[in-house]
Amino acid sequence: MAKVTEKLEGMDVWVYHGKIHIPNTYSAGAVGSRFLIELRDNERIMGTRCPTCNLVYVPARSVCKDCFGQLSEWVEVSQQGTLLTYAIAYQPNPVQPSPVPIAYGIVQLDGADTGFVHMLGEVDPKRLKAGMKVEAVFKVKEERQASILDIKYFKPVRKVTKKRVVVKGHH
Amino acid sequence: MAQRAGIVAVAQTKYHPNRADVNEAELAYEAIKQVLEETGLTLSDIDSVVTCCQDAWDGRTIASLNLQHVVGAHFGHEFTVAEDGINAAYVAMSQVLSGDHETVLVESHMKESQGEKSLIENAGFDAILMRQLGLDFTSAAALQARRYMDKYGITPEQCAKAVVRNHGNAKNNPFAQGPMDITVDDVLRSEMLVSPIRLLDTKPISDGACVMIVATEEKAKKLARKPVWMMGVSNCYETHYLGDRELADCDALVKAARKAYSMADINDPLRQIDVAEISTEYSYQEPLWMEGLGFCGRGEGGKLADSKSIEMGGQLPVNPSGGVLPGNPNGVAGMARVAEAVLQLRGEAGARQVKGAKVALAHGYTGICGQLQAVMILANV
Amino acid sequence: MAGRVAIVGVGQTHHTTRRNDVNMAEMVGEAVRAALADAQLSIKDIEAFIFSNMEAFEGVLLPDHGMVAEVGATGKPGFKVTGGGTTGSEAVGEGCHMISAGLYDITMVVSWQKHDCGDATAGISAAAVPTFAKGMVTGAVSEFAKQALSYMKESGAKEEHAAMVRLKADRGACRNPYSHLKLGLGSIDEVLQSPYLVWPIRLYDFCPQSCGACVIILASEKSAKKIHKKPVWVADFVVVHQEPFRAGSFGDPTGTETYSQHVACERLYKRNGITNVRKQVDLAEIYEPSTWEEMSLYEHFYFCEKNEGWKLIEKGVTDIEGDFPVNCSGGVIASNPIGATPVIRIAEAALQIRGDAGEHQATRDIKTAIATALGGPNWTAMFLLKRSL
Amino acid sequence: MAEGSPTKQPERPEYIRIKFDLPRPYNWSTGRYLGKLYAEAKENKKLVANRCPKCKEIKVHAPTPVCPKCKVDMGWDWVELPQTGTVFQYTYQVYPLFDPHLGRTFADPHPPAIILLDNGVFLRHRLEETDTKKLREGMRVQAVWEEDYEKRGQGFQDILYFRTIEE
Repeated sequence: MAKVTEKLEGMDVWVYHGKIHIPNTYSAGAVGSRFLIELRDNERIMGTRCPTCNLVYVPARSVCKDCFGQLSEWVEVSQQGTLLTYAIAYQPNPVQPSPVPIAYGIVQLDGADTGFVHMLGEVDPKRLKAGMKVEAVFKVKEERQASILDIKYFKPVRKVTKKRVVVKGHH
Repeated sequence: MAQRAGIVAVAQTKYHPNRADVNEAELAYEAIKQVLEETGLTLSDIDSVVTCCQDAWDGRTIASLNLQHVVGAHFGHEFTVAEDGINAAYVAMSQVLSGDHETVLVESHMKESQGEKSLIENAGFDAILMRQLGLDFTSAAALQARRYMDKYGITPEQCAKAVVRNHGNAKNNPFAQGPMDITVDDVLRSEMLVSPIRLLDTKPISDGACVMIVATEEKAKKLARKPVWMMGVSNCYETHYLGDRELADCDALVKAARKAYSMADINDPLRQIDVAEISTEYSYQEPLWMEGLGFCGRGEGGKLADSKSIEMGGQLPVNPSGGVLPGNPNGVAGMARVAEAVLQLRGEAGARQVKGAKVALAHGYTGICGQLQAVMILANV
Repeated sequence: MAGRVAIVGVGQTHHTTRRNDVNMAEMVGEAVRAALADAQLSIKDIEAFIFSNMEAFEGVLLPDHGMVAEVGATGKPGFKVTGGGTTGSEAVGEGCHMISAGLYDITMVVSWQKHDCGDATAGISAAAVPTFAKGMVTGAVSEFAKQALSYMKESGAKEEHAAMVRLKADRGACRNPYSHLKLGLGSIDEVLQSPYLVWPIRLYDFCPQSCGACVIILASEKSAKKIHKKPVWVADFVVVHQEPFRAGSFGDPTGTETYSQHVACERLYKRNGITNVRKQVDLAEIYEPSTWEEMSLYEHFYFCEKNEGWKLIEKGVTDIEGDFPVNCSGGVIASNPIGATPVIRIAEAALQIRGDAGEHQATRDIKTAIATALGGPNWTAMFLLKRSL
Repeated sequence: MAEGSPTKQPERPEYIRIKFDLPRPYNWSTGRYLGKLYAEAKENKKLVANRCPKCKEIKVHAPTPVCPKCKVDMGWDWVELPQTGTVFQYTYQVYPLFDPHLGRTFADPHPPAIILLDNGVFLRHRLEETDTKKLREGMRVQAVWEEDYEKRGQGFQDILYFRTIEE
């Protein structure tokens, strides 16, 4: 058994090396669940639109940050978008889904008014540039679990889709 | 406001990378003893206590349990708040102005050395949409830094200059953790943590405590050698999801500053404020927050950082203490800015004194990319 | 208080074991909207927010930050209170201070706990730092078990009396649309059949772990009269913290120590000229994590003489139809979203004063009420609410 | 739902829950006051506590720099506590509860008890006797120490439990 208490050199002070280990499970709620299930089942990225502020939130949200309105109008947005900002993490932590370096990015998908926070892949970090076009890469169906990680990452677009997919529907 | 709330005394521990030799209570007590000594008060004279701590960092549910004896809370009135300690000072001010309490002890402590920073910070992100990505405050800050630098053409050199200036100022501050003789080149060549943020663009892990006594105007005049008055204060939340925010423009800070300025009758902050102590855990935040505080226009923070006007002896010296970058724990950093502002206004800031300072600004923030911003204006007349 | 403060709106969610249909922020948002509807205010009218939650239970850092949009706090000032079981009271207190200090005119207290994210017992156990409490961790249950043993021994109360407390709570809970446990219990025997958790605390003697939120809107005297037909005045409040007893956390088996409740009562009752609480106050909503604690709190708050708390239960004095109703809502043993629990006490007391409690409205007219909270190692908060000042 | 909407809402909606199960490590310091107790326990198998200069009350759980009641500095006045006493109150855990420091549910077979030490000081610890029928208030007990020096250094836990003694 590893020593859990350690005496400090030269003084009567002990340090206890322990942990707090309480598993936590968070519910996505109705809106969050529908958003995640769409990723898992249909490889679709969904947003919700605020009719008052005329803003499309992606990922889908239930409340507008500006007007406090409840959002029920679902919108499918394009899987391609514009990279707003990015960062490359070189320090590992136990939560990261893949080894470092990890490139993070905020992507404004075509048809969305907000940025989507995710990872970037299949790209040399040196070639990342704000404004570049990127697109979502999904995990294969068997690996998708209705989580934000069902999208593997966003990668630079080789071929820009001309058609903007925007399907509107009422909840 | 008919009455004013006054700061009677302030104390800080020397900030240190690892105070394993003390627990939270003993750390806080080091600073508490100083304010009691200075004012001649005992813990029994305190009629309300505001403690500021966070369970996730202290590794304890109801973290304030750690220190209720050293703040004298037994059978006393105690409020425990989270966020940065500058908000605790705000709460103390409200208690005094409400007429319910006369003498309030405000305490904030943090032993960052005790926990694992990125794991604790990760728990601050939306669990469904962001936490699983493994983000921590530094990677989020890097997204903000890149966005800000790209949008306004702020350069890594300008950010590095902030680091060099803060470390230089810190040499005059006996409480500073790690003033370093560094150059812009040192910063730009230091290890890359999360691009574009390098090791020297960030503050190190830090342990420390800050304590102050806030009192009614009448009481403050009796107790303090030189009372310092809380003239204006506000704080403000930004929305949480990073993609919903314009990270290059700190709207919450703009709002918080406007409210604090209007309370304190300030319409030209650069001219009317004599010294500013601002919280910057990352170098890019100094130019960005200066924009938010209205010291310059949007996108002009880089130029301001380049100019001499925020150096010691300049028009508005920023962070004579060296600020947060040389090492202050989160949660204490903003309150330490208030403490430093008080020392300036009392003319007791030693080698870091800004001559004749009458009006000071203290700024603190909490959360991801400065999600909750707080601004306080203090004056000695 | 320098400026007078009134409760002008209350709202709560229904409290329950699990809320999969909403995330934490959305759950809290439900209570915000309910309170705004009650006050007939828009979110734009709210000037500052005070958040109350014990983040260790959900394992979230800065939980207030994660719900800014969902509670309508974007671009607004706010504070987060984090102080054990009394957290909610401190938040309401802070909401009052902000107004009476003249800093804001209308504040909103937002309180919640979503216990389906974690484990409340584990969360409470984490209040004991391993350096001095390793291996002695059995959460609040064992501390209340000790309190029950002491109370039993000293007062002569029997397990049947604890069962009567649950029956009273259950009658209230079954009439309260928001309460969590609605057991529909019919007899003392049914309660006594529930298993022990930590002897002598039975499952039915203890509070549940609930998901729920409660929101209170506070306003200055000037605004309150414009906002609500029936503002409820916060006449006074006290918060009193306490070091653990030498031989217990929630009860002193030595029978020699002063309780924070005594100190709180001394301050609150004296300041407000209360010499006989049963005569001068009409109702109480108290924070009773266990059936045994309810009986003992009756005594500590001077609702009766020492060792006679169980007699109030036996005689039905504290029933909804009784002379001095306590916890018509069903109380904490029926619903316990910890961060919100003290706020619910205040909200329920306010509803009783307004006469708006519906099915669980007390039979007698309620003009004055007290609402209490209990936290940490026997910390106490007390609010005195009135229909008119 | 309008036509063309992306998904049909199922009869019983599926709700997603995301689980995190990561222990968070901490380095808790005893500090200097509790550290003194650790040192005496480890080196000398002694149980010590600090005493308030004003009220003379002995602080067992845990030693502090300030007397909570008198609100004065405790100074550095230590007393050794007797290791025998009587069981003042006990309870026992029937249902296992989740232990946040172990990361699993746990029911300590040793009954938690308040022990009145022979100098009148109350100590919270646990009893060796696990047969609840044999427990009674007022029974005499004595501290049983961890005998392995290497394993000591756990503060109060250097005492394993209190053993029933005949006198």
